[in-house]
Amino acid sequence: METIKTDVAIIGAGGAGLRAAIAVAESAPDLKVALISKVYPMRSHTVAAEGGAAGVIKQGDSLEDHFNDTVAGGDWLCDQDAVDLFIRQAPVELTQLEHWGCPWSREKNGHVAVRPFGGMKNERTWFAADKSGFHILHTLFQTSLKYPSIERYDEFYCTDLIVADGVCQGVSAIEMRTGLMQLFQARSVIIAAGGAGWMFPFTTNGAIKTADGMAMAYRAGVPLKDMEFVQYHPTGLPGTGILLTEGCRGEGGILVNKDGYRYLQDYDLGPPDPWPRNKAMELGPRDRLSQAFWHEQKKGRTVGSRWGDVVYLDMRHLGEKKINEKLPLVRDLAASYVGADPVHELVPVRPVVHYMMGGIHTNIDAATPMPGLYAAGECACVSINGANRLGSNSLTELLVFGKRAGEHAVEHARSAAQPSESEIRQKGEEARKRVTDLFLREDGGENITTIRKEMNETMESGAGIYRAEDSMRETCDKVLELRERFSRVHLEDKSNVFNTNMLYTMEVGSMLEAAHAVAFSAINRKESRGSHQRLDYTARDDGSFLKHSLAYYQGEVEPRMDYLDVVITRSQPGQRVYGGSAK
Amino acid sequence: MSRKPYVREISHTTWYLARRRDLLHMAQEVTSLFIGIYTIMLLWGVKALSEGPGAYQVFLDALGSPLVIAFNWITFVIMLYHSISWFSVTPKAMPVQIGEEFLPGGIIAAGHYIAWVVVSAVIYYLAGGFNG
Amino acid sequence: MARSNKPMVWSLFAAGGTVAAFVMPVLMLLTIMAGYGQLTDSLGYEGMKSFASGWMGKLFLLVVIVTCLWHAAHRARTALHGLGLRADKAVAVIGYGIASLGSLLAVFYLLRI
Amino acid sequence: MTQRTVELSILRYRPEEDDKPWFQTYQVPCDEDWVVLDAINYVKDHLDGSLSYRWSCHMAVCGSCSMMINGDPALSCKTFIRDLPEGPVRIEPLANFPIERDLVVVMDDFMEKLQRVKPYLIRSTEKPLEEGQHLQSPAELKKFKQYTLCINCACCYSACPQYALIPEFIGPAALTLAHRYNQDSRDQGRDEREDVVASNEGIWDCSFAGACSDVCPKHVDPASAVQQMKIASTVDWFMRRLGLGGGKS
Repeated sequence: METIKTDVAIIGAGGAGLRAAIAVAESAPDLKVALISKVYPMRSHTVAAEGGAAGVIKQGDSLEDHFNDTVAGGDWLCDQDAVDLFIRQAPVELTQLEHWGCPWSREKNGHVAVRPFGGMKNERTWFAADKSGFHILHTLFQTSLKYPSIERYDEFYCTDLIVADGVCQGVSAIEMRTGLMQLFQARSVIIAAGGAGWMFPFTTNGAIKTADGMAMAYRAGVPLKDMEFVQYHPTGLPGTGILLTEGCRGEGGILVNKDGYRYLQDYDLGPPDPWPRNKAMELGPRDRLSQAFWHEQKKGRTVGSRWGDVVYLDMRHLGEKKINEKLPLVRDLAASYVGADPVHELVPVRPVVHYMMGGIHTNIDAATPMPGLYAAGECACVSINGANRLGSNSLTELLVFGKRAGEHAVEHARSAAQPSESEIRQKGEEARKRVTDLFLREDGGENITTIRKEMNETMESGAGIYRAEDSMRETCDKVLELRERFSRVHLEDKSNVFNTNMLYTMEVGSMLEAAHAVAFSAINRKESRGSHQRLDYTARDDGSFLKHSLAYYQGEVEPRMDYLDVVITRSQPGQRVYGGSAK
Repeated sequence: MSRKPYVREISHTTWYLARRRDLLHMAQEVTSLFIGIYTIMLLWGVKALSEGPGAYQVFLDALGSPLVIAFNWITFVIMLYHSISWFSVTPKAMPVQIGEEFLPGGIIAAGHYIAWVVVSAVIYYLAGGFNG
Repeated sequence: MARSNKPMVWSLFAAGGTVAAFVMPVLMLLTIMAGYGQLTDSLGYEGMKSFASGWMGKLFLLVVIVTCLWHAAHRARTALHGLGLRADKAVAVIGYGIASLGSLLAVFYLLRI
Repeated sequence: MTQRTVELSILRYRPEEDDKPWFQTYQVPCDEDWVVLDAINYVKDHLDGSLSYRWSCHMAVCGSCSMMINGDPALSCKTFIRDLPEGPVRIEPLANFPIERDLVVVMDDFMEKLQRVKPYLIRSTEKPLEEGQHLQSPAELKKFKQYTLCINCACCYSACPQYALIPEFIGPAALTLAHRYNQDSRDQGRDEREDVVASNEGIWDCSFAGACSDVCPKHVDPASAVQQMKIASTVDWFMRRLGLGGGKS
């Protein structure tokens, strides 16, 4: 096994990973960065984000408003010190991207334009038409090419963290093109490996979002925090789950049920003004909108389509010019994949799994409890998103905390003790053995596709928009069973070069571990908060659950749960008020 | 190392036959040969003109030979293809932005087509083509 | 990497392509008519002589011949490469050589009219 | 939902077993709204787990699932089965790139060339962050916006006859990226990029076949970018020789 020595190893080269790499390169040009990703950086799923990134810039907006929107949007489960830092850094980071060439949409006067977004009191979402994530990712990737200290390892699949003396000192990875295991020895490691939407059957996420980073940290003993909070985006295309940005509604699109009725007014989100009113109706938060769909479906007021039940997103009144200018991708996607041109037709939509609020437990410095290990982006949970992330906060989050992860990783790399090379090698051998064992495994009668599909089904039924004890219990048991069956999966393809059968199998392994944390955290949170809505505990219970859940890996059995107080600085938990009475 | 990337060789002489798009491109490239031959013919005419009526008559007689006439008709068609394909891509080379918007490529191309017709008509007129 | 000197020939190629696109079809048509013995007034010796004696006529013929020769030489170079001829240097020398010679001859003959 | 069975003829190449690529056929029951990628995923999940290919977003933005479909480079996630002619669908790895395995090609050359054109904002003096954003009018944005839309799928390299014949050619996507920054009102790096862009292997190896623009799934129109750079570089060349400098500072 080859050992590649570096100073900072970064796992994942999406928005957060690239931002971290640039932060290291800028603050410490003498340190070597190994930027390791299972895909080429521009394939990372940041690319698919559409709507934009929040940061206070406009006259009349205030940091305090952004703070309050975020905290209330997260149903008071956000750490307020982190939110405070986040909202202050947001405009700085977005301006930095502007300086790096990001083609933000502009006002006539040349200033960066902002659009309204769900749950936000004022317009503060910077956007680049409806390809904001694409432009952010490409700007970061292209900018990263400037720095000679950033060495990329594209298409390397990281398998395990290398922990020696209780300190994270590297990561093992399989080079996809050779099948060789490589050992990265690093003074600091940053995980920026993205989310886990693929554990669900119907998601906006790309196929690469398979919980790899979360599972790696989790197995190494770092807790996963608030995993029960899974965001459903209210407007995905049926069939494929392709995202139609909240920007559709920010620009004035409305949601109607089968009677053409703006049903959101029945769920404390009214009045149904003919113009977009911030924090009301279609500009309510995502959890509330997705839950409203669920209720409409129960009332039989959704539309039956060949892809299942849907409601309609109506953008026709926006006109062709505005749609072409602000929502060109949406138009293309809707016309191509469901045959509905938003300029002339209603577009069928339904809620779809979009984002994991939970993730690797980090503090405000993006540091995990394990020395030398940092995490940022969707795989991490700081937490600024609490129980429900507001749209357009995540792109900003990966910039703010990606940078922070980079800077704190530099600090640690400078002060870290001498690496324990023999122990690192030994840990590397163990990691290699895990993969070799997979190759050596005999046919145990289990099929990886079947296991993945059963996992998808059980996650939807037990960890969907509404949850109940029985279905969650079933899901916990099912995941446990699947994990056991997974140990009997064998590889159909035992070759070395670009073996995607091996890759997909390892990914399903990661997802099963993270899925277990999701289901088990959910069943233990006996309240309803944000995206975690229970039919058996319908109220929020601040007395018992104004706390972060921490799931600890326990091997093949259920995780151990622990809880951590939420950091409250100046906003005491209150009612989340949207609609006409929202302030 | 078990890598063994496979390089697909392409024929350096016949690659353009596989796809219509490439064939049309090669046809465009080949128009240049005809333009070259015709230009040399034109140069010969100028030479003949400079040498006096006798030489020029030899030139004119040559133009009247069936072989040359046949070649010229073919070249004429090829020239039309050159003109059409050349003008149709002009907007790519010279986009025109007025205020915020770009002038649609079709308008730029259409402008060229119109100018082409006008120029051709003027030359034809000056050569007395409309007198007969 | 060094900056290329191709702009010199490319500019002539591009100019020639444009000139050819605008005037070659109609010139072709006139040439064919001359071959059929028509338009003897204008395309006959006297007509052409008086046309080519004027500066305008000289300039017109010079521009057409020079730019179109260079257009042809440059494009034939890529065409022959595309057709599999790999002797790019030789093709360039011969093609550009013919174009240079033709350009000089055009000046020479036109000045004698 | 109506289904039809479609025959996929997929080029396989397993470097550890095969000396050269060969076609394997699969019968796939396809739904009416399936794209080619859905059919390939069906093969992977149900018929042959050993088939390798790249894909992720399934919404034509990550750029990883490009391949030759019936002889033309395209995104398999945006090519609908219903739009293809009846009969077998021929699927091959992107042309003009070495095959790593099955439908996976070696992207090294492409990645290296992207980097070579310095695709990032270059300024003689950086504006401090505290001074806020650069102003850029919507017209200035529109001037280069189209060229920012490249998803690096490399379809243009697969279609480009010049890249096929001259492997050193920097190629459509990389040159377009250079043009994207050259045209950005905030950028001052054109002269620096010219050393690469205006070399023989840069814009001058382009024969303006236009195939890149024909196949581009995002309508970026690389051919136009390269043509415009040829004109600008030609102006530079003459200006330089006339002692008037060349290009913007």
